[in-house]
Amino acid sequence: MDMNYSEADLAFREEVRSFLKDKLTDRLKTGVERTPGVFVEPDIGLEWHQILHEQGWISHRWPVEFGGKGWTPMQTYILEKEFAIANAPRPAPISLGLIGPVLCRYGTPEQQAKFLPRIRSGEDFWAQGYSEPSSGSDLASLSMSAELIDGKYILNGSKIWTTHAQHANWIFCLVRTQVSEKKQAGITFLLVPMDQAGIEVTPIVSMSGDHEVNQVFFDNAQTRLENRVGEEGQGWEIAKFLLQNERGGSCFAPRMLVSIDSLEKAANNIANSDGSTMNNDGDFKRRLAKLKLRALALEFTELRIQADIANGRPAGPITSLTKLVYSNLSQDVQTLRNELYGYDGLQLPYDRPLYADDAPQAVGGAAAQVSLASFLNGRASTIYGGSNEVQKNIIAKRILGL
Amino acid sequence: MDMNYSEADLAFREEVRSFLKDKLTDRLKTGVERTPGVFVEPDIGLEWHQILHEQGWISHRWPVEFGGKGWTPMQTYILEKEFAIANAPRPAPISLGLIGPVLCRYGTPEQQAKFLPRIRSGEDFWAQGYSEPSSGSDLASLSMSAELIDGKYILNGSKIWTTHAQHANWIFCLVRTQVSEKKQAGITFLLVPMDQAGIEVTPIVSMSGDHEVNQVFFDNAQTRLENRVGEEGQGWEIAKFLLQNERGGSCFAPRMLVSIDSLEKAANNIANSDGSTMNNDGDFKRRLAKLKLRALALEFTELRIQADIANGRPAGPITSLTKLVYSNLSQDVQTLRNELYGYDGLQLPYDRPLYADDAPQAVGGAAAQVSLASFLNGRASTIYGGSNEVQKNIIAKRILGL
Amino acid sequence: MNFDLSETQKLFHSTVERFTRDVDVAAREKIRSTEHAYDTNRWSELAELGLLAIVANEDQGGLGGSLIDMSTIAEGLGSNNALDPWLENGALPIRLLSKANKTDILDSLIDGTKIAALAFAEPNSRYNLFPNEMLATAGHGAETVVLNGEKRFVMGGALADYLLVTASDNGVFGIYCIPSDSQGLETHRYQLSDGSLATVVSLNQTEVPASSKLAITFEQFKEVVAETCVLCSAEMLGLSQLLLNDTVSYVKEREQFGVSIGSFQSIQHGLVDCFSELEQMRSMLYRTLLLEKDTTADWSANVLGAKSFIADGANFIARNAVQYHGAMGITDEVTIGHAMKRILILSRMFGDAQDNLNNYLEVA
Amino acid sequence: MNFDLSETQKLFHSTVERFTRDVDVAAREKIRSTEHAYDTNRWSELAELGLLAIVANEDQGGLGGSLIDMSTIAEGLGSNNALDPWLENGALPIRLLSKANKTDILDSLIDGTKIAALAFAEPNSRYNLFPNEMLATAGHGAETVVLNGEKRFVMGGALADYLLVTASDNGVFGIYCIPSDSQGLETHRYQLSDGSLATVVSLNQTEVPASSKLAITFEQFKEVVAETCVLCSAEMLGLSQLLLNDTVSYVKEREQFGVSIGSFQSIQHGLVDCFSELEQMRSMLYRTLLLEKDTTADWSANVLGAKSFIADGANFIARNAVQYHGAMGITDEVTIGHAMKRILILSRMFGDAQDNLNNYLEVA
Repeated sequence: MDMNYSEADLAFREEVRSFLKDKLTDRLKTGVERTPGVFVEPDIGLEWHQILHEQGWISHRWPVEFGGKGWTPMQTYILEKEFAIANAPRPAPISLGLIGPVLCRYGTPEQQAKFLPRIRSGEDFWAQGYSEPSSGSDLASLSMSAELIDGKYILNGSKIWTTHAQHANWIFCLVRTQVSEKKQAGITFLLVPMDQAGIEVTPIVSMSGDHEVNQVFFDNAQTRLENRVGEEGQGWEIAKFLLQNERGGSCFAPRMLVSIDSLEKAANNIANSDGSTMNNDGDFKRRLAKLKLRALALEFTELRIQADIANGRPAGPITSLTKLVYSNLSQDVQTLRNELYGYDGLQLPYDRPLYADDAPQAVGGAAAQVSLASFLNGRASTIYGGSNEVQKNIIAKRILGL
Repeated sequence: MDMNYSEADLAFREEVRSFLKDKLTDRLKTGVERTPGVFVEPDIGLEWHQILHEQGWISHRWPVEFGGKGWTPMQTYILEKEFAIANAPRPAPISLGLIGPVLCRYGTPEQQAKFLPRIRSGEDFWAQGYSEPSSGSDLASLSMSAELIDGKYILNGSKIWTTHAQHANWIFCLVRTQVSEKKQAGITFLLVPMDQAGIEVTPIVSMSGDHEVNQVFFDNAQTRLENRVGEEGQGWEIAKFLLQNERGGSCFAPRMLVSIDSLEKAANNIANSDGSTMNNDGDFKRRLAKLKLRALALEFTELRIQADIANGRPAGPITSLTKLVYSNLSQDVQTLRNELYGYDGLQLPYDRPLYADDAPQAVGGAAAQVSLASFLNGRASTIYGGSNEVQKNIIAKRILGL
Repeated sequence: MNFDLSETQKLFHSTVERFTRDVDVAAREKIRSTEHAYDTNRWSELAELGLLAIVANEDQGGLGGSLIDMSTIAEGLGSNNALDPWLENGALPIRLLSKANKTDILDSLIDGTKIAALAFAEPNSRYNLFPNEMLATAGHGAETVVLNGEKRFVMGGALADYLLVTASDNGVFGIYCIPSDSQGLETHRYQLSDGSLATVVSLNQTEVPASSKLAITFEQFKEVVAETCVLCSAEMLGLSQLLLNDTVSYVKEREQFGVSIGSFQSIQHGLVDCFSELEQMRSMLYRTLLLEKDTTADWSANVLGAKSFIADGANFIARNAVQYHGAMGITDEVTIGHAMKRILILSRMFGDAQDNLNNYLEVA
Repeated sequence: MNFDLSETQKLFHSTVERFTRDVDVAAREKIRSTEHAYDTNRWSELAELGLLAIVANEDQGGLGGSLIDMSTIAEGLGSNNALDPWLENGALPIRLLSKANKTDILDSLIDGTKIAALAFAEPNSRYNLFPNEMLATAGHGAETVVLNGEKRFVMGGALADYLLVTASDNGVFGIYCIPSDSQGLETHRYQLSDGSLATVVSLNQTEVPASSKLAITFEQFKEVVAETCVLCSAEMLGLSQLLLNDTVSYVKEREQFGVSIGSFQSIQHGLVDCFSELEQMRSMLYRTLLLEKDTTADWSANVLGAKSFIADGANFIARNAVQYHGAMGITDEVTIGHAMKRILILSRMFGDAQDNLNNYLEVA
């Protein structure tokens, strides 16, 4: 059992740190800090995307032949941890974390040659089309149809909870090409250009006032046959790959720990009812310490998974555990943070972005101003990407054998 | 909405208080305080039983024609509350709370005339025979058989978790007289004398060291036809009546509140690590206050149910709620109490009774000595009388309509 | 022993029910997007229905309702997730002025022609009720007082004609009832989680008549605060009932994997936990309403303990209601989120669950 | 980065496994009912297997094992719910004597011919480690010391040949290694929750040689206590794994309503919560084992934080294991209760979860 950094690891960490010191501007950091949503706005996200692209790091987790860096799990974790500590924006996960790896694995050489460079450069911005109004956790019950006519698929139906679809120029869709006994069969994976008459994007505002997700309606929308990934009916297999990728090899803990530390610092400057400051409040301190212990344990759970991967033992359903632990923990951190801000934590401006010059003035500081919206958005973390209930079903079945 | 005591209520409370002042001896109180089990030992319980019998209160909840008092729900609650405050022993619930009401409702006049007076006088001590090794929550799957031959039922099989069967001279049993499609059918309710060759009682020691429950084996044991309650096949209906009675019209909160207050008092004399006493420990105080709020709420839930009954609205499945709330709360109180005693809370003598002259010397006082055994026995409260899981199923189905 | 509502209380409940039931999420959004985030015609209607008069004493032109009566109204508003600030801009200021017997202004509040807001929260005092930063000093004449300082979280501040400002005059507590257009008064509006507009109020050499100081002690103020906390508890109870009802209905209808999600045992048991909390909250509210006022301080501490308990339960139910609604629960399109956001305000008004519990420790 | 056990550690693990696996509940009860509630032949065997030598340094006749090595042993003992007091009467006293380089007595402890117990807990100090009530004063000669005072919770006190007694000499900390048959020493035996026999020890003018005072500072003592807390954590992890394994097996086998109770979603999800705790506990233990010892005080505080976290998890798992075993879980006939009762001791040894958390606050 050891966890020593090698000389190479330490050198790599220096490289990451000096890169961040050079390139991560105050504007970008402020953009992150004052964004209550799950994802940063494209103006911040894409600027950082470009910088990472220039550095050659944007697609570091991809296979080397498609632009990946081939780093060890430890190096990947070091990068994620340093990025977390520096509060760097997270590049759009739909493009880099979902469709990119799918195309590397299942795409034709033509699809790979066409799309992967445009993802890396930021020229294409992708939305995800899997959930439908009546298929949430039960993804396989999806009903959006695609019919192949004259070398084109004609799409009808709708997708919901599509992140940043209002900014996207491409969307990947799980569609039904065949109605069959087994609902997982007959699902196909298509890439669809957004800029066409048959597609309409309707915003869904969250209770935080954020517009991050949408419903996307397809009314005889089209896409060419060449934009099909895999074969007809192979969609479910690809979807499973994609969703495991969404959960796999996580690196949640470093951001959690940074967030907890920031909470501790904030408490130094927040008055308590007795005239002291909140960092002297025994109950607050104990709650914070318990959250920190949970985050420290999660960090080692993630490192154990990375070590397993490095030793050739695939992660498997244990990634459901990190998702579960992380999502509960993050909600508890957001709760404590919001409670810390007291009355100021009850403000909820609906204007966006909050880092704009004409944004509403914060009451009690910028961190207080985003706190409630972050808390509200954070309620989604136990729902999206497989709800807590679904994760528990997976663990019960696949790990405990129940 | 009002909760004022009437003049009659206040007079009744005085009567109860003066009775307790006169009759509840130190020996009885010590017996209660130093008993970690769920039930008091018969030497304590029966002594108190006699006193209540002489007072005419022993069967106060029964119908008036069988020796009940016909008190209002408020009076009943007053009595239970005063008894709780005084730390009086609880008379054996199997005899008075289970078989007594069953006989009042379903017994023949002969059975009533024979058994009810002997329950009231304490001459008969009853054990309950419903659970079997393979039928816990799923009571209807019971398999102990009874065959009617020449005016006698011949019994074969076993019953488990029979409280104080080692002290009982009668046991009531749910038995299978017919194997039928619907497992609830074919169950019959029999009264069986314990003093016969075909019955063997085997103790089951709990992890606290207490011998409260047993397994009872029936090997061609007998009982006369006249000891059948109701008809053949009516057993399930009677069992449901009996189990509802076990849960109905509860009065858990007063004892809970007394227990919480005693915890608060004990904390005054227990040192904290910093040289102060535990009643100055902020965290302890907050935990205690939260428990107290839960108990105060439970008291009003119980009073609301009593008021509904008084207004002619039967309690129904809401009694599952008080059982659920009480059992969780009582475990949390026992946990806090045991933690309060620190190292002294880790002693676990197996000798009984602890109020005997030759019982082991307590380390850190009598309350510390019983604390862990009480905690361990208390783990059963979320299991017996319908586990938490079963109570939740009942509420989900019958109240929420799920 | 009887926990049923009286006929009058049932009447108030159904009045509130009729008044609030038609404001669905869309109507709510429309009202919230107006200049003051509220339709003052609703306020007039609320006054006409007697829901404001009930708060004041009969000799002050009110209806002299009991705390149980008012609690019935608050619960009714909660159970329809009403957006009307009856609690913070009706009951609370009227109760204060009634206690101080400030009849000149009280009249206009009872008939709904004027609206008042309480400015009590200060930037560096967290939940401490005693004013430390808003200072009152002698004015130019003997008959005036000068106020200086800042208040935050003035609920309904954007609507208010009058502000009731707590201030310290050399350590002596006072509440000053001043017009919201007083000279030297500046406000910054901001949106609260329920969509209402609160204000930050800065007073800079604001000179007001000495008579604007209410005849009310700090102890009396704390008593009104405690009464308001009972109403917060009642409204949270109503909101929690709404959340549970909506969620139970939703899980019965919502199908996944070919069955209603309400058939899953984990969801059933989770909702039973919510139901259990709800019934315990209701019992706690009833207990509080029937609590004898031995001493005001003890009574207040008990009330705050009850609010702490009810706030924890309400937040628990709200978070589960969101969870069981799945992604829909996160949107602004269903009632769930709005109810949760109102609970956040109520549970933190005059102290959060933790702070209220600390107050309760004095009598626990 | 590698979290796998070394070959040596695997060897220790399987040694422990072989040593403990045959002691089932019946065998356990038999041993616990003997005079000392323990079979000292097992202790000799334990010594022969090198499980005691591993604790001491090589230059002291030990094997100089690392904390990871010892943790492997503790976890192995836990995962078989061993009744052997290796932790409290092996690792802890040997570690103390090793740190003090008390080789004369150390030899007899390493080879298992003598057993020692630590007497640290005092009636009025709760979890405070500094002795306040056991006082050391000068004896008749310059070469002796007189001890007066009472200790409780002397784990394995009934077995011990030597007692290591913490005492205060005018506020100066000391540990005195004295024979358990010293003059003026009285003991009262009592049963702990794991069935072992602890003692209350009273010293009344007990005169011992000044040389019986160990060469160890309070800081060094606290360091050994922290190391022991790591071992408590490891044993709790093993016990929790055992509890989860047994419970998962049980719910698969136990049938009710015609199906295995493991098919009920509420039980599945409850066991997933247990599994989740267990994996987080394991991660926390690994983190602790790999933690750099920047300063001893910070390291100790981190260790106590980890123990607090692991203790909470272990108690959580134990209580659920009992619940899912139903009435069987309450009896003394299955492993579940025994494991729970051992966890109660371990989780409270040198402070309960709350007390350990308070220690952690200094570095959190």
